[in-house]
Amino acid sequence: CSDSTATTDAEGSADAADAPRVAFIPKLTGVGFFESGGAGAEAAGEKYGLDVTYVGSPEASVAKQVELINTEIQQGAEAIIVSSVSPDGLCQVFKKAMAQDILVLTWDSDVNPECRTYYISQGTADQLGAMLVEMAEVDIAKTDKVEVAFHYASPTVTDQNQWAEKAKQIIADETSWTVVDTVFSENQTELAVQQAEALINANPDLKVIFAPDANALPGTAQALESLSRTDLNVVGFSTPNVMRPYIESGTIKRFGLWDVTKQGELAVAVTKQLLDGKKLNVGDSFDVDGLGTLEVSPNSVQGYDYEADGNGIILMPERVVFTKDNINDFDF
Amino acid sequence: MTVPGFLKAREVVTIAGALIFIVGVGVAQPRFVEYENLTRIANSTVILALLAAGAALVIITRNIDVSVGSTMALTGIVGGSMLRDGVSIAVVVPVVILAGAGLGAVNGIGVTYGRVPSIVMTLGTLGAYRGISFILTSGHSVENIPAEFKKIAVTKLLGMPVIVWGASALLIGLMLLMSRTRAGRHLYATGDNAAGARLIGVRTNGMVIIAFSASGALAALAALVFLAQIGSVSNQAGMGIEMRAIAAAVIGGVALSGGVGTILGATFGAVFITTATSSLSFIGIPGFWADTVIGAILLLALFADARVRAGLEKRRLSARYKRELGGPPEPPPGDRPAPAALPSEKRIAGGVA
Amino acid sequence: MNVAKAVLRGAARWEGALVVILMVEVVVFGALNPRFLDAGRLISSTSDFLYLGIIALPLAIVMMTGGIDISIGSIVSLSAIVTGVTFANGVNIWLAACLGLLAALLAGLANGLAIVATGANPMVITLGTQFLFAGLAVGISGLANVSSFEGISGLPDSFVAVGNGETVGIPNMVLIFVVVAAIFAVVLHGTTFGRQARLIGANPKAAAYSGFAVTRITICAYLLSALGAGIAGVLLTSYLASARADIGANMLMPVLTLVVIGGVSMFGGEGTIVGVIIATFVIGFLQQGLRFAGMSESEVAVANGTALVLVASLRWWTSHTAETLKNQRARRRKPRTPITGSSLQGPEVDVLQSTRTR
Amino acid sequence: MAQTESSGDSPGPVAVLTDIWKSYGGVAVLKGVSIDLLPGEIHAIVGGNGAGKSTLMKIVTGMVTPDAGQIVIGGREVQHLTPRSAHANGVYLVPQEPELFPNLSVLENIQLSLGRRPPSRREIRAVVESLCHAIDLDARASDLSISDQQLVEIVRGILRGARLLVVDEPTSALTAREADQLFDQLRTLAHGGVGIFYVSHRMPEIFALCDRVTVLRDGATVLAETTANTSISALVMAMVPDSVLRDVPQRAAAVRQPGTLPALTIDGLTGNGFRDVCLDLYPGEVLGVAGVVGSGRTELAETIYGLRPGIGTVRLRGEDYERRSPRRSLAKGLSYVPEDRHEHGVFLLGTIVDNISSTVMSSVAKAGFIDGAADRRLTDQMATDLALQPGDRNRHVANLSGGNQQKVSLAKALAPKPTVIMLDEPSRGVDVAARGDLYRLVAKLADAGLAVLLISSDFEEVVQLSSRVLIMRDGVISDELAGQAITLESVRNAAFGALNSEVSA
Ligand SMILES: Nc1ncnc2c1ncn2[C@@H]1O[C@H](COP(=O)(O)OP(=O)(O)OP(=O)(O)O)[C@@H](O)[C@H]1O
Ligand SMILES: Nc1ncnc2c1ncn2[C@@H]1O[C@H](COP(=O)(O)OP(=O)(O)OP(=O)(O)O)[C@@H](O)[C@H]1O
Ligand SMILES: [Mg+2]
Ligand SMILES: [Mg+2]
Repeated sequence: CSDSTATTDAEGSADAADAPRVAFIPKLTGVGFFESGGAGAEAAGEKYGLDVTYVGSPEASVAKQVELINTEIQQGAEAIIVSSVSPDGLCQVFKKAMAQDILVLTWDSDVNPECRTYYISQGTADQLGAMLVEMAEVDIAKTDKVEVAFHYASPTVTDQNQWAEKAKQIIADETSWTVVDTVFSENQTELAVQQAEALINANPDLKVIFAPDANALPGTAQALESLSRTDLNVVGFSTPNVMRPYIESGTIKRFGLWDVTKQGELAVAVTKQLLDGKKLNVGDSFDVDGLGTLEVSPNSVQGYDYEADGNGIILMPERVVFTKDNINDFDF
Repeated sequence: MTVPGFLKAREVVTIAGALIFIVGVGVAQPRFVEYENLTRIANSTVILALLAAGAALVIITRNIDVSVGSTMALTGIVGGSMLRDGVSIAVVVPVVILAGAGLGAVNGIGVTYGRVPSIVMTLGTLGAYRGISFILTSGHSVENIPAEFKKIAVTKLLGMPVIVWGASALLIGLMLLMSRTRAGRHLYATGDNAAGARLIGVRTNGMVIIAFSASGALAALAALVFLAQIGSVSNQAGMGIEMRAIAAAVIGGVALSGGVGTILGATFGAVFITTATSSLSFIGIPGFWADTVIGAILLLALFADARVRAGLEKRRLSARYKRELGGPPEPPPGDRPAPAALPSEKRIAGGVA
Repeated sequence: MNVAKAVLRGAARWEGALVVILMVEVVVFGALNPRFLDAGRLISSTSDFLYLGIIALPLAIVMMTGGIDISIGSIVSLSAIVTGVTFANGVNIWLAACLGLLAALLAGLANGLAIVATGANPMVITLGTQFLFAGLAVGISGLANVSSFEGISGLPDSFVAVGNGETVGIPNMVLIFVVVAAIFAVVLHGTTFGRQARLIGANPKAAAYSGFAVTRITICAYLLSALGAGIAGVLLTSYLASARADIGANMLMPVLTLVVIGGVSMFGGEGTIVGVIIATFVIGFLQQGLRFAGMSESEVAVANGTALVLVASLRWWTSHTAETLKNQRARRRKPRTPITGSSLQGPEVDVLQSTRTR
Repeated sequence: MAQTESSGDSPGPVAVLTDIWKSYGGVAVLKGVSIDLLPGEIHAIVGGNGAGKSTLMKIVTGMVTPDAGQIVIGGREVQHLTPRSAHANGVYLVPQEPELFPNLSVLENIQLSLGRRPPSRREIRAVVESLCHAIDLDARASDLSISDQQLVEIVRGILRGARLLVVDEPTSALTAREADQLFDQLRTLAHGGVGIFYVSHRMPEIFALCDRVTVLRDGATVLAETTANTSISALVMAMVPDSVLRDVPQRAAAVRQPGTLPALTIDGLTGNGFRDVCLDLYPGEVLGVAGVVGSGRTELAETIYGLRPGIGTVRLRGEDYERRSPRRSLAKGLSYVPEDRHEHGVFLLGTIVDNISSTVMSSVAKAGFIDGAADRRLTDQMATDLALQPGDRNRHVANLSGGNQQKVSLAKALAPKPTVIMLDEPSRGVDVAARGDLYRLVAKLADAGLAVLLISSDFEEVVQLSSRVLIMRDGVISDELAGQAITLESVRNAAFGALNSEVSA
């Protein structure tokens, strides 16, 4: 078995010997969100004549990502696109890569801007934090005195914590809601259900749970179903395929995400342009098949004060709120 | 005083500990001990309890199985895909359980005939099985489990999910098998003293393979429960759960040195761990401190357990010497209990000279 | 001398087989992808797995005493975050690193004390402390007003160079590993502590009867394993130029793999440091080589797991076959006629036996 | 069960082993041994430590697979004998080292081994009592003393209903009385047609019990004869050729200088299993402690050594020794050779070198670093002193024969050059020659001023070596014998006195 894969891969790379090798790396594999991103990237690779490989470890760990990136560097990758587990833990290896003229981009989760060229962003922390609150606001007025809680992967994941922080800030500044608890479920579905159930039972007056994590959201939804609770409002971020049953059963009214498949495509498209020698500077706009015209934003939209040539953030044009009405338009 | 042999003090300590803990949290937050919440805890314990039972079986043979998390994921993915593709439940359930038993048997055969130490064998399959499930699904989760299967998870009997009843019945059955049947005793004998077991004609290799297969089958059952309760399964499922399962078994009195422990103890070990995790929201511990508190609770439990066991051991020893000698060694002179206290079958020289 | 001999003796056994496997790996992977063989690459790539070896070496000592330390990953995190937090609060980075090591040692002491005090199985105790230390690492970063999710960066270049730099063309990581490995090899094979630690694992009761300071030695073993984890924590902080509270998560299984493939028995009493050192390279290069052969991560996982099992099985079967062959040869040799057996050393026998009657 | 069927009709041999070869690590330990066993026969196998007796017996019972050779059991040639198929053929081994299940009760241990319809508690108790020994059937096996464990093994063997029973050194842990009862049981079995292989180092019992004897030396048969046609000296000559048979000098009570400090003084010591023990042990003296199994002698020694708590005074050369621990005992020159060598005596996973220097780590090390040369020197020295089987000193002790393991255990205790040594059943499983070595060593050490506390259930040994004998019974010292008063008769009477007094009372 290993033999056959080795040979087919060897043939593949022989075919694409002249196609530049591009590594597309998720935080961790085996989660629908990242797999979809990877699928988008690989599809775009075929379209643009790049040899895109989606590689990642099943565990979200900085050390593992560094090892993978090193292996890619040594195998002669020309571009590396990473969803980083840590904002600065990858800087060393990225600097090493850039010193060898390898193109370094980030997607989904960024690193410090001086360590990469462009970040393909699904939205800034402000946008996504606000989006969480907005999704809840549809049913719960800002002035209602209600209890809310957060549920996501762990106190150490960077992006989810940033969104949650922003959301909590907005809640504190603009609403009468009180955050009663924040629980974590370590990327484990069964733990997510368990934690959500405990959270709900421990706080009988809870009205909203924010679950900005691809595991925590379905887990919380499942908890609602097992406890037969319909009076709770759960919002968060996850992929439509996982959430479809909960939307269809009405357990959950809406949740958000962006089209991660397109995010993968976009990252590869940008890479293609850069590999072809095109320069992209802040304020430049460019066209991407299927995504329309995009603009390079300054790093400051994400709160950084680092600016340089050939460095910036490319924001996905839209984020989607999935509801019963539109969920069947998506398949990822 | 005939100790039933397989129900010894250690399980009692765990069971008492788990109950005391539940009552303690209940005092702090009465909502915790409401029937509805307790059934919920029971429901979330099922997966861990099944895995802990498997871990116990394997550990009793003086082996260890760290691959159960991956076995659960792989069998879950196989079962989930079949269900999603419309295969009937009556087919899927036995197929998945057999698959689990098969994956476990691979471990068992490697350990016995392959002569691979169990920790190495199962570390290997820990990686390999998860790798296979990634390859099978190319990394994607299996979703859209038919509602009729998920319905199993919400069906209740006397307010308790049927899954809990089913798992309890299964575990009790397993317990009886272990304590009442020859095969069960041979399993204990294998772990207690493999050479001695072989000497008296126990098929030790067979016993080890059976234990691993059972562990695999239980992991597959856990996967089915997972599918029913959660309705989807990702390749991440069960990652790291093996250590919790082993911990549950060991907290429940299963000795890693083999030959000691019961399914009952392991089950209550699982109850304890789930309860500890679930209680944090009730006693107002922020999630940020969850790991710290769970670690502290675990350690406290272990310290308490050690104290209780040391006390029991001391009592046992002194009782023993009392019987041997017709008098306790301490305090030294003076108080000699009546020789009548001696069991009749004891030494020829009953009285103290 | 003593150590050298232990090393030599080791080479004739499992350790020798590991070396053979290592060479086979280099040849096979080199043939599949010549890039793999690039010497500079081969050496520099070791930085990505040597830190695991640094944790595995002292863990091997713990496992030889018949114990285990599940909490090493959390100790890695703890030492990293203590280093980072103290640095962020204005402490000199080198002093901060020492404090990180100190935190690791304290964790090890807690492990050791808890294990001897309760007499409970080390696996469950350290499972408890695994949660505790991981939680503390997160807690410390939170308490010190460093957001636990962003990590601490801005470490001085001199410190970052420790993990990333080179000395005389050899990566520092390799040099550090060599030093640490040498120290632990001497500790295990050349000191009374090391031998007593191994013998405690072989038979704890006999150790007590032989007057070993079992408690002290056990605690020391856990201190050492914590020290190894602490060093790895500081080193990783330097290598990644970032201190994170979750840096050691998921490290247990890879480290455990090194120890057991290195030939250390899970029940204690058997194993060598040399074995673990070689195993570090065997496993490290195996995974890299598989990737170089074009396998995806999941295929690597399958191949790695299969290789692990096959290698371990071969370990027994080869020695068994060798033994059988040797024994076949022994049979063909004619028995030496005048037999001078074991008990014939003292040619005088008392006639006591003949006087015994019942 | 099985024995009754096979008794009458089949006159053929129970087992025939032809040209059996077995090597370990390329060294042949059995070199073409042939042996047979007739129904109803008790066939003794004797030989020095490491001669291959146990290995041969393990081959008969399928525990060890021979490299070559033919095994015929009950007239049928068997290939690939496993313990399981051996059982099916009615073959059962009572092993040299007990192989009980430590976490099961005695009853469970016995019943478990006896297949589908195990004998009832009553039947088991009857056999146990017929062996003249009371064992608590509900005790956990790990709590039994080694002799009790051995008895449990024997009970299993007797109840097994085998057609071929192998008993490997069953009496090494038993006292005379239990041994006699065992012999009766074995004779009864033999009458029923069971063939018995009987391995022992005790010559007299071979002549009392066995019909035939085979002597193994260095893995080969050197003598096979009916016991009627041979003698002890002939056997010993066969086992140990060219040996000069020499007596160990009977030790006279040491002439004690007035005012000599006792090396060890025990005053009113009470602990687990014994009470109020007082004794003085002088340099150069061998103080025997005799008693029946379970009289508390091991506990006494372990308490003195610091392994168990006790109340009372222990003095070493006049100095109070409080807060006792093995570590401190060794430092103060007090050594102990435990009775259970596998459990407490040696590190089976360690090498010979590891073992011997384990009690004197500091003296073979400089500043914590082991000095390899000193380490080897010590090992070689001890190995020569104790006539340890020659060969690689880096062998694992697990691979040594039982007797040689005992020597390693002794070497461990002697390595720190103690002034007081407590020997607990020191010659258990030790062969004739080695036993001679051991006795002379004890005598020599005592002459050189070592104080020896000799705990032994082998009364001959006690009589032979001791200058003074204490009799321990039910945890108290009941008698003291000295000088000419020490005879086999007197020791035995004193030890079993309790029985007599109770009967008469
Ligand atoms: N598993 C083993 N591995 C290597 N060598 C072994 C093993 N078992 C036994 N031997 C060796 O085989 C030889 C015969 O051992 P065996 O136990 O049969 O002796 P024995 O005659 O029973 O001696 P004793 O009277 O001391 O019990 C010894 O030299 C011993 O060291
Ligand atoms: N750890 C223990 N726990 C409970 N009982 C024990 C323990 N150790 C010994 N005993 C029991 O105490 C009694 C005394 O045994 P011990 O072996 O000390 O006697 P002894 O005089 O040395 O006789 P021998 O050594 O010949 O068996 C035995 O019945 C034994 O089973
Ligand atoms: Mg023997
Ligand atoms: Mg004794």
